[in-house]
Amino acid sequence: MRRVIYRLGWPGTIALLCVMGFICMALFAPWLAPYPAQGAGAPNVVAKLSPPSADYWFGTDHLGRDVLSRVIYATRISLSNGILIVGFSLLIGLPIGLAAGYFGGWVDEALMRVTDVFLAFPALLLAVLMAAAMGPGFLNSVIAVAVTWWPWYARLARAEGMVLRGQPYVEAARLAGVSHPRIILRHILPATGRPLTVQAALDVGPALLTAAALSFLGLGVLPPDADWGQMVDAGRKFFPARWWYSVAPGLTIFLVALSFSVLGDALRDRTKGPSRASA
Amino acid sequence: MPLLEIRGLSITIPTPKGDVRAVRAVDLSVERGEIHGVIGESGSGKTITGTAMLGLLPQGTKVEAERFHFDGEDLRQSADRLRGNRIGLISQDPAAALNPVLRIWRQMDDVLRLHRKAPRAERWAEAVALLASIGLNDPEKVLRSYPHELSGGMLQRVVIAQALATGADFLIADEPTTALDVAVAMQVLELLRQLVATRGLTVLLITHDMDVIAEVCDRVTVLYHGRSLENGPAEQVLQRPEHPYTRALLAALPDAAPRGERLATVEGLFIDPETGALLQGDQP
Amino acid sequence: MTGTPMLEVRDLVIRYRSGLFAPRAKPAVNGASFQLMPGETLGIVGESGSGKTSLLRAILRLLPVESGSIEMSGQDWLAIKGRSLRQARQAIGVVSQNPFLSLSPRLSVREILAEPLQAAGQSAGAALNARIETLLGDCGLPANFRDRRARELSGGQAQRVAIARALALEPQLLVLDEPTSALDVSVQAQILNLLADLKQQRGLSMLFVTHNLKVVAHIADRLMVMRRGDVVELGATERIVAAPAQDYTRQLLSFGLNAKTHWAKGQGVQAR
Amino acid sequence: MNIIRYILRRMVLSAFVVVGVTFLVFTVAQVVPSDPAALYAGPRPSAEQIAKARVELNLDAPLPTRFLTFASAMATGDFGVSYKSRRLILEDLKAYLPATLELAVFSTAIALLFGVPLGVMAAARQGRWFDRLASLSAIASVAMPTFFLAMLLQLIFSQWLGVMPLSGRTSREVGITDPVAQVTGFLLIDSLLAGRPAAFGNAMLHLILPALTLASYPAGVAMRLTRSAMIEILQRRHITAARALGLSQRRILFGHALPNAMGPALTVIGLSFAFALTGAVLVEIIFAWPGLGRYVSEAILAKDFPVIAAVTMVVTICYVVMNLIIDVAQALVDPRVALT
Repeated sequence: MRRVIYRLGWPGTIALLCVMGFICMALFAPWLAPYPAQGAGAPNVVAKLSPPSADYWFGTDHLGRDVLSRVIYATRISLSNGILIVGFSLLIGLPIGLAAGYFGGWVDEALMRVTDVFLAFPALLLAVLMAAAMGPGFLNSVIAVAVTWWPWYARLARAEGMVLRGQPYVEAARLAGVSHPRIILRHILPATGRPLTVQAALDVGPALLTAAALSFLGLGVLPPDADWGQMVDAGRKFFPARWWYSVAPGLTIFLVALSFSVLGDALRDRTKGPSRASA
Repeated sequence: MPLLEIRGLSITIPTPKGDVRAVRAVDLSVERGEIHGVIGESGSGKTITGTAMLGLLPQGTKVEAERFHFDGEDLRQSADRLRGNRIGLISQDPAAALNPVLRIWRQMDDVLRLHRKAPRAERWAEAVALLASIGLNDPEKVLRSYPHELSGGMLQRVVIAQALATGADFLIADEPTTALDVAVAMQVLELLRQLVATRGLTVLLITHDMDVIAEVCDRVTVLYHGRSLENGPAEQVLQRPEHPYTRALLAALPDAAPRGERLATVEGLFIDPETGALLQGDQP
Repeated sequence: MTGTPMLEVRDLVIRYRSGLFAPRAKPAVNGASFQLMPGETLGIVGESGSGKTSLLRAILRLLPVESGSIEMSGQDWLAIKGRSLRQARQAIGVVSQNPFLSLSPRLSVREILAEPLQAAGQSAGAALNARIETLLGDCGLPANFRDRRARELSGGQAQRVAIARALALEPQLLVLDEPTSALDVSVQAQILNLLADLKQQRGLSMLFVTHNLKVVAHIADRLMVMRRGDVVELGATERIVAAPAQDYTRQLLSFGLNAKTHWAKGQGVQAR
Repeated sequence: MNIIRYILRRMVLSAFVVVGVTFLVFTVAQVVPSDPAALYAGPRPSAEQIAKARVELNLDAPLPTRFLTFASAMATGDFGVSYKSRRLILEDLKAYLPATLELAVFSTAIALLFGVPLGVMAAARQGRWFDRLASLSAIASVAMPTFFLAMLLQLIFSQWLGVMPLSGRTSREVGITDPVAQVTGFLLIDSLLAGRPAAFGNAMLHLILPALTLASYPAGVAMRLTRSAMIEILQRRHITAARALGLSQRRILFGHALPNAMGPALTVIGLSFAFALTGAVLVEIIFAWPGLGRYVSEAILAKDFPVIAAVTMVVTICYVVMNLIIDVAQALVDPRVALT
């Protein structure tokens, strides 16, 4: 523990604890939620839109469900949304970027022109178009965001691949007769894969933000499932008079994204890895 | 009284992994109007000694010395004031020492404006004259150029001109020719020699290269692992070195032995970092 | 030294590809020709922009050639492609400038030395380990260095490992690209001595590329001086050192400490 | 000379990108949805109506032909007819684009005005309390969901404090007392042209909350990018050289380091602008701002693909042009860029 605090500093350590806390919340939702049935979607019409109280800490929604329980259950969907987006993106972006950077020449030219097209869109707009075309739903929204997300990893991986290809030790391996696949596996992938994976893990925060925006537009999960973005949207009809409905999930998104960002900064300060600035 | 007088200099730099004693015991005495060489291999502390004179070491660095004086003033207090007025720096890679996105004129003018409240046209004329005086043809074109449009030798001249524009009479030249080709290096060294003769400059020339010392230095101090081992007139140190390390270093030069013969190496000879004593055997 | 040359380069021209809308570039190497006999060391000397590095990279087939020919032991070297090129290249050992960049920071010395051996089809095991220890010994390093990583080595030690790797597949030709430029003078002397020993023991042919004429003059049988893509001087080391035909070469020789004592007495820069 | 070559190259690349963008939008809008004809034909269409729609939409033609038709239509500004309103999309765009651009330009300006100077100051005081505080605010503004921030600001400033209008682009009363003729579509400009300061003030007041919301995220990004760029630059050797020449801290910071940070700062303009254009989708719904964002969000609910496709095309092309300008500006600021 002391070593973690030393390495990450206090803000980083707190952020790490928060991230771990949210993961636990997702895993143990049925045990943590005060009203598990309502969390899962069962209506409770006797307590429609009650303000925060001892019984309902964050109030209730338009079907009388405990907002706290709903938020805890929504952690499952929102977190896995972020993780899947980043995972898919890495799966597409890393090989494309590495191939472009390592082989260079026309391979690079072809792959990067395709990547450029995806990067030419303001990210959220392409996601909206994709999600609208495929229709709402959990997996569709993941795919829609991943489509706008992977080019960033391709760019990063390409830059790394280009640097590494020119490294004398990689050239030495090539001159010693080591084959391309083996060089990529042994020299290129370990050098790029690891920092990029760390980067991606930290991008779960921003990815989740984007996914929440889609949900807010009605392009995410469908009721009775809920994620945070959709809850904020649902609460908007009763806003600002019944503000609690939207505020609890909204603040939760903020906290999760903040934790990931602070943790990312703490790690980056230590490792000086690639930085990503986009949305 | 020497212009620069350093006795028992010790520098400790804090790093995340603990303090590093980069300089342990350096004595250095530079007379007015000479080119004084400081020679040492990597880790000898030569560059850090130079940086300390400019007061540009990282914060928290401990500089201790019996004497650390420039023209009678303690550098520990007055380095910030002397730098840019009397002490100038010429660093290894002129391309890195100039701002890549500003034209040369902007970078010359920054210095000129600091020292003289003259109208722009006068400053321009002064910059032109200064560049011409150190052997740059077409100084107006140089002033209008970006650094990447000039060659290494031209850039190094610009850096020297900047230092002269501050009015400095003491230049710290840290490996001023290492990044340059031989012909250009010779020109730059020749220029330094001229400036010493015509403008009464004093130059502290920090280098790893015995050839550079042999070309221009009047006197030389040999550094090793943060200690000064010997000093004296360049001729004497190069021809009749007293310290065994200096002797070994000279014998290791590739042209010290005829072709095909083995070169002497410094193997089996090292200096105890704590005491400074010369020892035989394997380095621990 | 008669028979088939180890390496023969004829009228080699190398030009970098210029981009869209860019004017055609000047050639980096403008018609270089030379021979390297078995057991011979040729020093290629040039400063920045001389084309020495391009020439070297073309010989290693890392750069395309515009025209001219390269023959390796009498075979057309430029005609070899793909997998056979990968195998053929194993007959050349390469040592580059900065040992810390040319050794993977992630691998141990053992893994670094095993890489070319395994690429040539040797399987891991006792024989491989024994071979690695021999290589280390040949380059003046104790066997227990095999478990170290590059960052735990000094500059000289790291360069010795790089030389050991270059020798792993028993090449006939050793290509040295500024092998001592990143090292201190005292370490440079050690590496030059090691190279001299290897040359004597193994009868290696060497191409020694550097900007420092004095370094290579110490070890090379013949010298080739390049400037702005052209070969300006080519001949026996003694001949060039004693009586350089070009002012440029004279300038390179006349600089520094021993210029005034050993060679070309009195022809230095303005005597002080 | 280099710079002209550089601009030409960027333009060719941008043209490639526009073709690619058109292709992608075509694919997503016309190929992915299960049956555009059914959507086009209106609610509960008969088989006959659908068949008619297929012909009208040219859906039976081979894909390459359809793409070419689509691309040439886009190129001439013929975005077709909205499935829902049956109005010409081009007319709608003309009506809504200025409102969104007004918001985007305003919020980008706010983002840069706050983000860049804060980044410079934080870098100059690296590790001190000012830096920590500024960095924390920046990170918070980056982590805040735009739509939620919009609602919070409404809650605090309109509902609780009552100092700001809740939504809309102008108040209805002002529309009656001080009518403004539409000339440019930019209300701030039009109200000045019409000589109606009351209308201008009212429009400004309505603009503040949405613009602040949209500026929050890019301001945070701008601050962080500028800060890290400046920190890196301040460690370069030419900065040490400038110090050795005796230049003042101020001069070094603003005269020497900041020009080097112009590259990253220009990048931020592009990012901010892109964010403002897309964030508008979220913010315009909440603030009932009559712009492209609200237009497209209504189209999403109605599965009105021609509208979504048209807005995506127009906004993306704005963005591509913006990036082209930034690339060229970068080459002008740092002449080495054009050499690569």
